[in-house]
Amino acid sequence: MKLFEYEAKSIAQNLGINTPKGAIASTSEEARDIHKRIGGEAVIKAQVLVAGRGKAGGIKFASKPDETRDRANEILSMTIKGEKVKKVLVEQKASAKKELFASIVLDRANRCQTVLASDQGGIDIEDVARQTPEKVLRHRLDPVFGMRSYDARLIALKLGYEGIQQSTFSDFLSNLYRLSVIYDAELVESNPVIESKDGRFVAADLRVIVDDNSLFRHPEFQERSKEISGEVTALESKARDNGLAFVELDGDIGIIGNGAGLVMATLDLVKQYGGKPANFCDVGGGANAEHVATALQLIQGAEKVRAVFVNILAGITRCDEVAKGIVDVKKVMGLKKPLVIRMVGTNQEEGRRILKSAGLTAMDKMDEAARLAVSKVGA
Amino acid sequence: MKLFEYEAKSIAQNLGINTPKGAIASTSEEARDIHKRIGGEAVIKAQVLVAGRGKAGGIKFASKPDETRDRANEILSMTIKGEKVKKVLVEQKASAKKELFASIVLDRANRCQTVLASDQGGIDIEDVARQTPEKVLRHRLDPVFGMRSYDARLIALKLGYEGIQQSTFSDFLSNLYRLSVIYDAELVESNPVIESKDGRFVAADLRVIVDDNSLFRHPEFQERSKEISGEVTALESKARDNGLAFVELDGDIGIIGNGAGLVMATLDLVKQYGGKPANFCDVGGGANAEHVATALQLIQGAEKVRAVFVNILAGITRCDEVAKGIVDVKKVMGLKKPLVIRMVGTNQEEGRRILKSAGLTAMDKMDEAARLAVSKVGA
Amino acid sequence: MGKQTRAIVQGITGNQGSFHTRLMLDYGTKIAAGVTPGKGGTTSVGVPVFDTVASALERTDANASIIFVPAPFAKEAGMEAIDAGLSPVVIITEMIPARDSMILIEYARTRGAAIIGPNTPGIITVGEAKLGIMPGDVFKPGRVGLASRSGTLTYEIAASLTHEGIGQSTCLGIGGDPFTGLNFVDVLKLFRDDPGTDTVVLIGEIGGSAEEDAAAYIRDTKYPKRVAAYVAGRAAPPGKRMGHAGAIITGTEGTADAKMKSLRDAGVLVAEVPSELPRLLLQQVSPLQ
Amino acid sequence: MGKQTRAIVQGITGNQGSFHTRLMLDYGTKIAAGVTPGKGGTTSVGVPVFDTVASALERTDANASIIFVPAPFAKEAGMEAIDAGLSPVVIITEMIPARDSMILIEYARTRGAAIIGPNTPGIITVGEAKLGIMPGDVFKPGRVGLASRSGTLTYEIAASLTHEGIGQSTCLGIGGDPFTGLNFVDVLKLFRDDPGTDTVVLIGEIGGSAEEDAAAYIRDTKYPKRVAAYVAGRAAPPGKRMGHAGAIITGTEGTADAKMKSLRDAGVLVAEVPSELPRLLLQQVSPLQ
Repeated sequence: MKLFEYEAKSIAQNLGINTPKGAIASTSEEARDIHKRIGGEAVIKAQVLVAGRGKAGGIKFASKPDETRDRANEILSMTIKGEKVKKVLVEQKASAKKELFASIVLDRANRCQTVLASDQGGIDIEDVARQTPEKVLRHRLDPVFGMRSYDARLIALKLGYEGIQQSTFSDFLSNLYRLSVIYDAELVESNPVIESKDGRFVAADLRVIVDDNSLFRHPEFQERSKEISGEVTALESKARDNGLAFVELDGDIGIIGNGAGLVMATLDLVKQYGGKPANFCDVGGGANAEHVATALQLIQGAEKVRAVFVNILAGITRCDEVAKGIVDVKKVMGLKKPLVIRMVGTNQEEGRRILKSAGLTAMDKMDEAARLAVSKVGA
Repeated sequence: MKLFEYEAKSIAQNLGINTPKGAIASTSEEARDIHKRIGGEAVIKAQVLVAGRGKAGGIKFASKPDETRDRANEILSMTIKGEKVKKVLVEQKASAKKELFASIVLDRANRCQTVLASDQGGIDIEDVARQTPEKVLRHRLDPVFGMRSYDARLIALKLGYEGIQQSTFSDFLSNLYRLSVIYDAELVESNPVIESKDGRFVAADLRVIVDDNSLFRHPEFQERSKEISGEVTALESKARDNGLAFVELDGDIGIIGNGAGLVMATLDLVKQYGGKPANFCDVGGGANAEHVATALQLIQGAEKVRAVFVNILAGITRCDEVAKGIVDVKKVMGLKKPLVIRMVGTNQEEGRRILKSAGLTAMDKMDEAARLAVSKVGA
Repeated sequence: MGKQTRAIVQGITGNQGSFHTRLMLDYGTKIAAGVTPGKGGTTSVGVPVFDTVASALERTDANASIIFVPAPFAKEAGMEAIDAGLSPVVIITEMIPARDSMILIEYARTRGAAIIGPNTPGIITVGEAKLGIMPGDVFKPGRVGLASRSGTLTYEIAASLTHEGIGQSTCLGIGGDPFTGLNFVDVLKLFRDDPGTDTVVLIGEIGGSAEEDAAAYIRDTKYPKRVAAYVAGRAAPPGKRMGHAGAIITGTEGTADAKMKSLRDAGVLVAEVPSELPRLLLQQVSPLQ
Repeated sequence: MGKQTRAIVQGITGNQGSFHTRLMLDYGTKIAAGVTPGKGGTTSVGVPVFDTVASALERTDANASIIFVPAPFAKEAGMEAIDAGLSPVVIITEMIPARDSMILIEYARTRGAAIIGPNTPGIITVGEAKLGIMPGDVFKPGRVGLASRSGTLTYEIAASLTHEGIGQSTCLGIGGDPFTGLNFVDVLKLFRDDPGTDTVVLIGEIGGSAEEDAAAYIRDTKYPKRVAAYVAGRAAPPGKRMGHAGAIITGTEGTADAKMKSLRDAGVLVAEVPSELPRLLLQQVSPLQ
């Protein structure tokens, strides 16, 4: 679950991490008042969960409160990559002696957390990593003992810090690490970290992604994860509420399958044969009729969908349940889009009998079924 | 640092550990009011840090509030093993289905924490351990990962608990363990743990000893450790405030030395030659003149001391500093008791010169010096 | 893993636990005991149930574990199995917090235990025993070792191999999570030393670098057995989790195309679609290198 | 430990650290570098100072560490030395919380590093090198290995041996705390395999069971070298800490008398007073067993 910048910063402040002076505003008037209160030059930042708000014009500067009101007004009327801007963060623009980059990520290959840090902050760190990999320092953390003060200090040292600044920056890193532990963050990233002229380190921007699987031990986020849908489309949100693993795509062939790998392979096949998948939808292992029916209803209900391809390899899942789900939809609301079914495995005969009784048939091979589904949209 | 029972229970309650209904009283009237409030039969317990209050009459029962007042009055006028009773804990007497014993100790031999548990609670567990060692279950905890739920559950199982009671008791143990971690306790012991008729586990008594070396990270105890002197004698308290490792003993030969092992050996030698040490006093490594002077002043000032034996093997410590300290005391307040000095090692010549200038001499061998010191008290 | 395996089922009394214990027994797997806290003394699917792994091992003899307990308890269940000396420990449970898996995997590593999963369909020694939730009937004994990051896709591919007459030795899921106990490199090492395996099939997917690491290992060690692979997720957009916690392209890292290229460059036979795998194996009978 | 030892001094810029670094250098010890956070780039007693152990090792070559840092930072200092592959790690610092020592000792154990201490005077290979705070001049080269739970008492006894013409091979303090990295059994094992040591002297004290464990080890393994011992604290009352955190009789456990009896029963020559030790060794020239 991605946190909004202002949420991440609020958490960070409580852990003793410096952030720029500022506050969150839902209206342009609030934004103006905040600027009045904090003084100096202000930066107004769209609070969205999608990446790339800067390029999209979601970050603006203003030297006077009235100007801040106008800029906030502009940003609050924006939609960035499909996400409506509802709030802006108004902050004092920090004067930087230096801009750095610091993040703590899950390091899959090494099965630990790894710190990435660079003194080339404020710009796209992936570009830096690609063009000048030696500018991005990587430091692995012990999976059990985490970041010790000497880990943090060594990173600070390699970024060129000595004496008191070495301690100050390593304390800053240690606090980012504590944040990652306390909030089960799969990513904590500050870009830029600003070294101010008086030697403080300030998280001018802060991204935090909380591990979805840890939400059971973070009751403070459970409600929030349902409320805020900026990260997902309306259809995704609805599907996920119904227990489906669902990702909306921009094609026209709706896909339903069981098992993440199988569904991914189904998308690949459809694409291979020239089709465009409208979604990824995994009904999961052991899905029952109701599950399948919900998925089918949702997908055939989407306007852009012009055909639906159901691909089931039944193991724990049973073909008869899948068939029942499909037939239920047919009976209750009718099949609104051309439907191709591939269904093999557990209780295959019973499943096919149920389909047949409703005038439907299932195919054996996913390749052939995929080809047929693509042909339904005339590709 | 030993906690008083009521302090330990207050901490425990915050961690979700059941303790009997009750409160702390400094006067007999308060004790009566508490009994009124909690109802039932009451137990009135002297709050002292010394062991053995039960046998000394520091625990009494009462069925009516007025009776509680009288019993509290009696206990509040007691001195148990030299410790004045200042407070009593008034608690509802719990009705027990069963009494158990549970403790978490530092296991020096195995370099970990170990749980000791028994279903023979409420009595002297050392007696149980001696007479029926099989009745005391020992379960080692991983030094890094501590008590996992399966550790606690296995202990509960071995104590004969099944189903829901197994979970309830293992939760109780887990909370005791959490207490030991949060408060750096070298001992957490509940004896008895009462299993009530409705199946709850209640810490009817609770002893907690906090690791003195951890006090720097427990600011809540730092003041307390200075305030409460119940555990130490007035002389000990004074000596420790002056940075001396000091233990008062019941003999008449005051001992000053450098290094815990050397001082212990000095006591042993004095005893070997028929003398009785009045104290253990380690001025520590690198002690300066002032340190030595303080120790000598304190010890010769104690009424029971009839001779003082200073035993210094100078390594980091310097003989000249030691000599200066002794000579200072002689000059300022005079030497009030016969003094035997053994002093060898770093700057030995300079030290002896300083002593000689004040009419004092030092011996070479600790055996001979010990024998001489013993002869000074006519033993 | 095989006839000598005697497993403990942790979480045996749950729906999944009891259902799959029955199927594992049906397949011929030896199940020594089940463990469910608080249910000691009962039986489930005819298997005696204990409160803890340690107490189970006082009464029975086991050397492996399969875990079905809910995600919040999975880390400790894994530690419990490792403390008892069981290996492999197969963790079927999905949605375990990444931090828990990370710590558990380190715990296993430092204690010399093998973890398969989490979020795995398990492992099957075809025709002998299975510790997992895969349907036994899609497999047939043979000489292809198969390792996968996904469940159903594994069955799909195993079924297609079986259909073409290509049998399997051992098939296992390494797990769909970001952190897994065994990765492809570990599995390649195991298959290298397995006299029953001639060919290794890897079924990868987007996210992470398990496939790239496998490719580097194959290239650097001049891997002595034939390797074929399929990587799912060419149609997946970046930044989106495709069902598995681990199936996500972050930035420009972890794309299917990059993985396929790495594998091809290492001499691996890479299928464009799942159904191409058996064809590749039938065309290329002898080891590549 | 010896001529091949090249040590890092952690906490070199403190009073104790710089003072004893000078004395160690004077004794002939090779000190590769010092480490004090924030003081990198300076020198102390002529030794180059670095901010971290890792950065010190990029520029110098060392294989051991001695730690003088304050108690609150000692656990991490120890881990830092261990992570850098240094062993032994001698921890002079006293008053470290028991929990910190417990975790650090486990950390060392699982990573194969040896910790001497905490709260130890250190270790000296007589005539060659010392990593510690003991006065070098009380020792003289010879064939007695000495291990102790205390500092000054060690010097006292070493001096009395030296005075009687009995030289020492290696002398070390295992530390006065409840948890120590090496215990007497570990030290007995090291001395058993040391061709330069004929006789082992153990200097114990009240508290814990290190002496009883040593006695059991000597008895059970029919220890091949002569062992003598002194145990301090016969005059100590129960329940009181005698200076050292570890020197406390709890209940009826850890008394000097019980320890002396255990050792005697195992065939160890036990002295009643420190000065008896050299006499015992002079009387009993040949190994006991």
